[in-house]
Amino acid sequence: MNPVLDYTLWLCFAVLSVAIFLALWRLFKGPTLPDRVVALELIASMTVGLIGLYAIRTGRDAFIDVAMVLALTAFLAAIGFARYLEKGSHRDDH
Amino acid sequence: MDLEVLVALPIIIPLLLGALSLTVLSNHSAQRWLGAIGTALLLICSVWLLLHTREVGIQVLEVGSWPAPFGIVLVSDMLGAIMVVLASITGFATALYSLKTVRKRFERFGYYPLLHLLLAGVNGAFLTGDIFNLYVWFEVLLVASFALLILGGERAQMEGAIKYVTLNLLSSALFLTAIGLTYGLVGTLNMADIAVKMASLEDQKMVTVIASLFLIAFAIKAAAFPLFFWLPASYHTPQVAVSAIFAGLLTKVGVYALYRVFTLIFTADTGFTHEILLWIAIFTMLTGVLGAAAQFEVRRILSFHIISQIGYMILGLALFTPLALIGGVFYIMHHIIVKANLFLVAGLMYRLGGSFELKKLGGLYRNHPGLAVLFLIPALSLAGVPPLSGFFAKFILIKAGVEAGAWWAVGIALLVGLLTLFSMIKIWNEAFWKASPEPNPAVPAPTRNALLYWTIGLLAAMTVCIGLFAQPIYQMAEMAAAQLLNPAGYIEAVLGGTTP
Amino acid sequence: MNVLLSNLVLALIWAALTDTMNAGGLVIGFFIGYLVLVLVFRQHPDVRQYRLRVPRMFSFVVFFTKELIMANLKVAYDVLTPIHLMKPGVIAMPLRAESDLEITMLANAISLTPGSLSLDVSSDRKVLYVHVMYLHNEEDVMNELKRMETKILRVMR
Amino acid sequence: MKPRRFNMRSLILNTGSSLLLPLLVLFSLFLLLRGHDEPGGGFIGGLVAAAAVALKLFAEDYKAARDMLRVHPLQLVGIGLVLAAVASLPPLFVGESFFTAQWWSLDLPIFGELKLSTPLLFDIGVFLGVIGTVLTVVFTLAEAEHS
Amino acid sequence: MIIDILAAFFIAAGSFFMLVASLGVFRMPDLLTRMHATTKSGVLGAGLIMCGVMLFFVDSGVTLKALAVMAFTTLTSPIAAHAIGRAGYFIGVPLWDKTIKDELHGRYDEETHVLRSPEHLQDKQDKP
Amino acid sequence: MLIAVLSCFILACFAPWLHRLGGRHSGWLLALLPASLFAYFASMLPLVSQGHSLQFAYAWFPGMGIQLSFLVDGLSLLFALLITGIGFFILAYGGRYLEKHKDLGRFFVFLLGFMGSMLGVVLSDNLISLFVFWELTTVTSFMLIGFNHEQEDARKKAHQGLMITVMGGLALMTGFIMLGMAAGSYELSTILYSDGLTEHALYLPMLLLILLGAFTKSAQAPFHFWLPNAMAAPTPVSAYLHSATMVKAGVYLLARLNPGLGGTDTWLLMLTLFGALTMLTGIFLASRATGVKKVLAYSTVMALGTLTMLLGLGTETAALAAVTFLLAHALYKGALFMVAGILDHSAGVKDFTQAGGLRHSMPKTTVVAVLASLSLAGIIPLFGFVGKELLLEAVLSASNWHIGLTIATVIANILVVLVAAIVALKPWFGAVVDTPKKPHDPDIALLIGPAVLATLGLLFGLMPFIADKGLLAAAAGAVYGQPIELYLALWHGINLPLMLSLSSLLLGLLLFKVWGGWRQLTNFMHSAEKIGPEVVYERLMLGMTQFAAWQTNTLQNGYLRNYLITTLGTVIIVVGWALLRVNQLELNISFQDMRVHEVAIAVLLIFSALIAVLVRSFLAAVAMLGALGFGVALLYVFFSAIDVGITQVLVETITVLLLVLVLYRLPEFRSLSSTANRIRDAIIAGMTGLLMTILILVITGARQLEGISEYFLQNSGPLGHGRNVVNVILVDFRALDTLGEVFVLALVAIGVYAMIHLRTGALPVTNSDRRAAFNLRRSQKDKAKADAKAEAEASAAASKGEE
Amino acid sequence: MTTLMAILIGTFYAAAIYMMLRRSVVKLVIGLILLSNAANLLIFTVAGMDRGIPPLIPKGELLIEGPAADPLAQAVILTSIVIGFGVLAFAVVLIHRACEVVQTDDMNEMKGTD
Ligand code: NA
Ligand code: NA
Repeated sequence: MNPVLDYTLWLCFAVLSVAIFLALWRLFKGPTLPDRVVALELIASMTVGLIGLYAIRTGRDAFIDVAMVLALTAFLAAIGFARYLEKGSHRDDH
Repeated sequence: MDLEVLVALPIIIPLLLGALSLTVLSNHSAQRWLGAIGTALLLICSVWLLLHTREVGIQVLEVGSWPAPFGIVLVSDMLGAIMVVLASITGFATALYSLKTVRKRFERFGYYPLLHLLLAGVNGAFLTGDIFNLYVWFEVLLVASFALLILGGERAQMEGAIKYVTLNLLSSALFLTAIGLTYGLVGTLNMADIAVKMASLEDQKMVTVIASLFLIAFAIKAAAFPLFFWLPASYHTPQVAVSAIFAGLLTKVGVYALYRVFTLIFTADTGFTHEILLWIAIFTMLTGVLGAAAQFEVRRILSFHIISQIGYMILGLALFTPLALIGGVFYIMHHIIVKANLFLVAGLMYRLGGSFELKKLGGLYRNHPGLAVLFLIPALSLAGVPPLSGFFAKFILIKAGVEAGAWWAVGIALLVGLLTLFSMIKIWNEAFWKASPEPNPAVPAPTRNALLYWTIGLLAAMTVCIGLFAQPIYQMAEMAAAQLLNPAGYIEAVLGGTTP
Repeated sequence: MNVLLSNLVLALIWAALTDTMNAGGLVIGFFIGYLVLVLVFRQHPDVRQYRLRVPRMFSFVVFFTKELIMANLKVAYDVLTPIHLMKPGVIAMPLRAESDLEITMLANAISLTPGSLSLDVSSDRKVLYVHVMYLHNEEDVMNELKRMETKILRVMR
Repeated sequence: MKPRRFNMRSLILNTGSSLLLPLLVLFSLFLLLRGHDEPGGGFIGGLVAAAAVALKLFAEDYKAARDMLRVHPLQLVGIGLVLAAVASLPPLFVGESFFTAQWWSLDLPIFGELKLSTPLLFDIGVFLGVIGTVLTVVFTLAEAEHS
Repeated sequence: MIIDILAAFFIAAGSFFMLVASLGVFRMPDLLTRMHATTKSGVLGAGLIMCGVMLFFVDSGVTLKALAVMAFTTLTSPIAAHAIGRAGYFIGVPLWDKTIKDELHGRYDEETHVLRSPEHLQDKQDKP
Repeated sequence: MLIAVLSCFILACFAPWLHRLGGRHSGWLLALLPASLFAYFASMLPLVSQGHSLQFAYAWFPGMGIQLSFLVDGLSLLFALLITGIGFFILAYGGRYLEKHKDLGRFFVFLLGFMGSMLGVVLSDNLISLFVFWELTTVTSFMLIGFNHEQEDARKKAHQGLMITVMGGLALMTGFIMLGMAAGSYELSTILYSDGLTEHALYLPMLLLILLGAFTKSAQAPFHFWLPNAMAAPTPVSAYLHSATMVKAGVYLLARLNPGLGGTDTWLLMLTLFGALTMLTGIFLASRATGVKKVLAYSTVMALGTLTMLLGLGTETAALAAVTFLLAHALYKGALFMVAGILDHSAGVKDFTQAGGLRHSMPKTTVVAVLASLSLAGIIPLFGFVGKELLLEAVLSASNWHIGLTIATVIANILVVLVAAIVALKPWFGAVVDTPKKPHDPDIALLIGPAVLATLGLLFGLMPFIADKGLLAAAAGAVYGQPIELYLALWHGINLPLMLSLSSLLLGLLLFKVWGGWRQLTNFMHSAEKIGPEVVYERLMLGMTQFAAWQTNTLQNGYLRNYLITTLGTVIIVVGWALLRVNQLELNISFQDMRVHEVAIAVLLIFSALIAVLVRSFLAAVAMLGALGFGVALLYVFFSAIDVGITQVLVETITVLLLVLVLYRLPEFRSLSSTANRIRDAIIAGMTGLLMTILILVITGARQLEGISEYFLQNSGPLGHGRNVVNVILVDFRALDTLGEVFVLALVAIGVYAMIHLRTGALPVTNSDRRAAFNLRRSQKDKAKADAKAEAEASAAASKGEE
Repeated sequence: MTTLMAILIGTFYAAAIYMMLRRSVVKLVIGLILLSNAANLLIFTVAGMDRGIPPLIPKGELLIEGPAADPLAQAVILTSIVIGFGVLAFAVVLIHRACEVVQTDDMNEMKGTD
């Protein structure tokens, strides 16, 4: 593998790892449910990204399939939470 | 067609019946026909399988034609075949009993499919030769039991179900963990193959670690001390027919699994594992029977007795002598029929007496002598009164205990026998002998109980027959025990003598 | 829509005929199918509309990608710098888009482009409420949004 | 602060979901059929399909989702079960062991050789079973909201 | 070689935007501003990385899959954002105190679930 | 022979119908069976009295060495004749006595059942089949004691008798098992003549267990109390079971086993000690009692003690004395009990103090009663005299402790005379006392039994050789273990036994004169009863139920987390213990082979898990679970599990959907546990986690073998026709797993559907109502808590202020 | 990596059990989810973890060249995920119903049946 790509990959993994932690912090911190959901959606996106990176790192395109499913279905959680807010009206930050 | 397929029939039949019943959910008569005829068919096939196995020896079916350690095998040895027959008997009796007792709304909400699939799960567990497949069948029967348990949706059912579900899921998780560790250690899932590979390991004590995890996982399923809490918390809450099949079968699957793995796989370090089993057996017998002594509701008394009886079965395994295993298998055979029957009797007592509470019951002996007789037979059998089935079961175990010099176990087993009688007589005195507390029981006397009487009578007749004609039953138990003590035979049958 | 479907079928047939049932084959098939449709059924009113729609779609994708990147750079700047430059606010954007699909596409596009996030459509479907991050000059923002609307409507109609 | 109430009905969400719905269904079939060779299979496909119907439910309402499915999900479960169980039986008629895979090759004019097999039938059973189960749970819960 | 470096560039850019998105969600003052960061940067980041994937593999199947990923995120992300942002707004998640304008405020009727449009726009539009 | 025994059971099954058929005379009808059986057994007399024994064997359960084998020798024939003979009279008597009782049909069932069981006990050659019949006598006896089951007392007494005898029975079974092991057979005919039993290692335990069984059945002190209590049964039952037959089953067993197990010091000690003790206890209590059946019952206890003592002595004389005494006792006690029944039936008298001068109104009964009582007192020329003389002779010639035993026997004899005098004189002679019913002599059915038995007592006394030549010698021989040389005689001349006998007669009569005084004098017994064995039994039972309740409340306390803690504690202890035993515990720890993204995700997961635990909002926890699910999926992907990763993603998403569907109807997170509980739980959880970590580290380090997975990689393409090996495994190699899995899902669907739709009981109608109910409940509780807190604070402040 | 995974799984088990020991049934559900994940990851870890070699046969071939990750473990985990999911779905509905019927989520008030 091209060393530039190799180092970039390493860097990207590191960057995304940091990014996920930031999102996780928001997920933990809230303060409201929509904030958490936004963070969750972002984590899903970053998971897609990580899988892309991993596919490149291993040279196996089959991993993209996971990203595909994730990209198409992960938003459902957000819809679900939105519906929760509709029915339940817990905003979660009391 | 090759007779090999017989091994699969006890699973396929209830699976298909379950699937078919589910597709005709709103057709009550179809449901009932499928229930009664289907379980009868299952019973016939199971008996056929048992006879065939007795005749020919261990039967192995390679599912999907994939050779043994790789694909899943179904294995019918004597123990497995006996258990399948017992499950089918219980299933048949329950189905008959259900015809008249299960309300239409329950039928519409899947009572019969659940019953069939429960039987499929139970039979699958008894027949599979693969440890992960065993897990799968455990889950099938577990979820079926969850669903049956809450059918009706009453508060007590919900409360009981939460405990039942949680503790059983913990057990499943431990089981899965143990499977994972086993796979990690030997890289295979076929039980015969696991046995071979485990035996070839240098450090058998490592194997024991995994064994102890299996032990706990199965002991929870079997409701052994100190892991039985889920059972008394829930068993008295569902429909009586459901309680009956639970009482007869579910814990016995745990016992079966203990028998299977602790005779086939984990036999190298019996000083540790079977010693633990022995103490589990002792305390299970004792705490169960004391629990029953403290209860005043018929189903609760019976539920606690399940636990104490499990102790006897585990005792057979723990002593690990040929006679003890014979006794254990004999005990299982006797117990499943008797225990299921007692719950069915309790149901009829409820119909006729209007309550499960001993305080509110009474006068049954005077008014329903037939029921009295049908109660006494399984009750006295449970307590080990000769010449009923329970006597010989206990007798063999006690003899095995005496031979093995397990004095504590023998002493406790005897004491527990006495206390079992104590509880049964408590029911008898209160529900049957005592005059009815109310001059006119509030419940309108339900008519058309004939089928229920017949069902109970059928099981009672079996109890009597096992006692009066103990020899053929003993011979089967003896064969089963001989096979259990000779894991090489099982391995040979499964792997065909060649290890990969 | 029917035309798009025909085009897709043509692409499939092409891929099958040439035994290139993969992405490349399909793209080529689609392109060839487009040409065939446009050339052969020139007179058909639907096709006439369709003829324009494909190039517009491409141009929209390019425009949109550009907008997306610009949006991100802007946000990135604000995120990375210690002081927030934002002046957020919710504005009501009058809608020209009429059909469900148009409104939805517009709203989605707005959500993905610079500093705007669509919140909801009024029940009379006349107004799209948009959360805007840099509401320094409402007029500019509104124009920007309307430009987007125009582009989308050109593709859709 | 007293929580406010609002309604899920949104034009954007409705339209968006009806755009995504065929996509999800198509994708689920794709996952089902390729499962034997590429990542996917009955279970994964079934979950995606169920997610599609769930999306309909969430974006519109219970009735819309129920109408879209037409059959009761429990019936779907039943059919799935029967298919999965029946897929194990054909080998018995040709004297092979229970569950032995049977493969039939069909020559079709356009699609070329079509490989039909009991594993595929089985996977379809799984697919239907999964859809049925997830939807039974989801619908039941949604229905309970109204009662 | 060149393609690999190009791919490296794309994934680096993608990762950068991802980081931006998460920094946004981490730092931004209120729900809606945070959503600006995630919706756009999430889609872009994933898209860029997928471009990198396309370039790296140079294979039609992979390209199709990567395009699918991009299309899926582009479709789903704004819908999710809409659902959650709308819900958040309506249940009264507080806006940043420096928010300068809120034309939506007070136009939603909790009982009838009708969202009115601003009166001046109503008039303007009603003119035939 | 088998038919002889089983015929009773078969007839028992049909008794209710026959009863309806026979009407008033059904007792006579049914009595035909014991009559013909008596004849059948009597036909064996000639052979058996010549010292032969007959054996019959039927296969039953050869696997465990159990067969239905029967042995007819002197001893068993004696018993068989008693059982069928007295049984004949009892059936006739009972049919009349309970004529008006609505459960008479059931009475016949149990009585016939009992008869069969008892025949089985005395005839069985196989120890286990003997035990089977033994237990059947217990059960039938239970049913008969509780015959008047609507009275609580009857139920209680029946329960008591059952518990005591079954306890003994279980001990007996164990003893039999040991005996069988020691002798290598369960056949008495083999065991009794096998050598070395008494030297066997198991001799002592087996002996003690068998004695426990025999003693409880035969009501030896300290288990004697159940027998008088068993008098709750109808009088015919008492006459039959509790005097003539069943209680003698224990004695029979001792007699039977004497040749095999007897003769040792332990045997001698145990039997004579307990026998003498029982003898004295029984007669002492009898002399104080006033209830007709009580007096007779206690004197039965005395007789059983005497018999046991004699069997303990083990001499030739003792053996002969035992069988003689046994026969005599059966005759007079059977008669007396039936007389007691007549007293009750015809005069309503249940207590000796209620009656007097009945000889005028009931002359025939009086004759019978006096005759039987004289035999009881051992007065010449009745058969009781013969037995008593032999008894004294045997005691005097005992090898050990003969002085003590003699004194005990003489004391017992004095009191027996007293008791006999009470029975023979008190109700019949003296001033006429008004009785509850108008007294009259009963009809033939009631009178014939006692009359015949009492007459036999006289006949055998006058001509002891009838009994002797016929049977008693053979029976004594069976007890002694070899043919016996002695013979019975009414008159042995004037010797020490006669002197003792005479003096005890005089003293007894003297005592009768001052009976009231005697009862006053022995009043201390009354308080002694409070610490007697019956009280001990009651306490034990109460203690058991209390302990049971305590244990159950402690273990099965309803708290799920306690159940979980117990379960997990077991896991930690057992698995931890197993781990500690591993010879070389090597943990596969290495931080070498890690990638940055893997570490990041793993750490992220650890954080997510911890946060999900700590977070205060349910929704936050659910969202956290979503993130955790993505992280886990990533781990699967990072380590090559694509299908698993996809599945994980989907499952996680749908799980979140399900959770949010039910969430809004669930209450928010609350902190319910105390800090101490949290710490405890954290320790349990932490230890379990640590255990799992260690297990993984140990196992991953220990794998040495090739697994089977290579097979799937090799064959998936060629044989499975699929390139996704995981899928091929799922739908082909291990399709059965997947099938089960689909069924699990289907079951979940049914269960969920039923759970929600099949509702019973009234529930709040709307969601808002339900929520309101939740909130109300919660706020009330919170308020109560707050109030309590405020109150506590206020009181604390107040107490501070006071200082 | 095994070591880290072991720690991770241990944490999962611990977190799951801690949650299951709480009095709120709602937390019980979260515990069950964690427990299921923990068990699956455990199988995954002890079966041996290989990077980047999914058990997929390349197109047009019959065999995988070179090593591949353990497909059996993956299949087993997949099955167990599905079963775990099903059981969990049931548990979720059960707990919802229980809360509804008992009118509280406090396990301490659900002990009427013992
Ligand atoms: Na699957
Ligand atoms: Na699981």
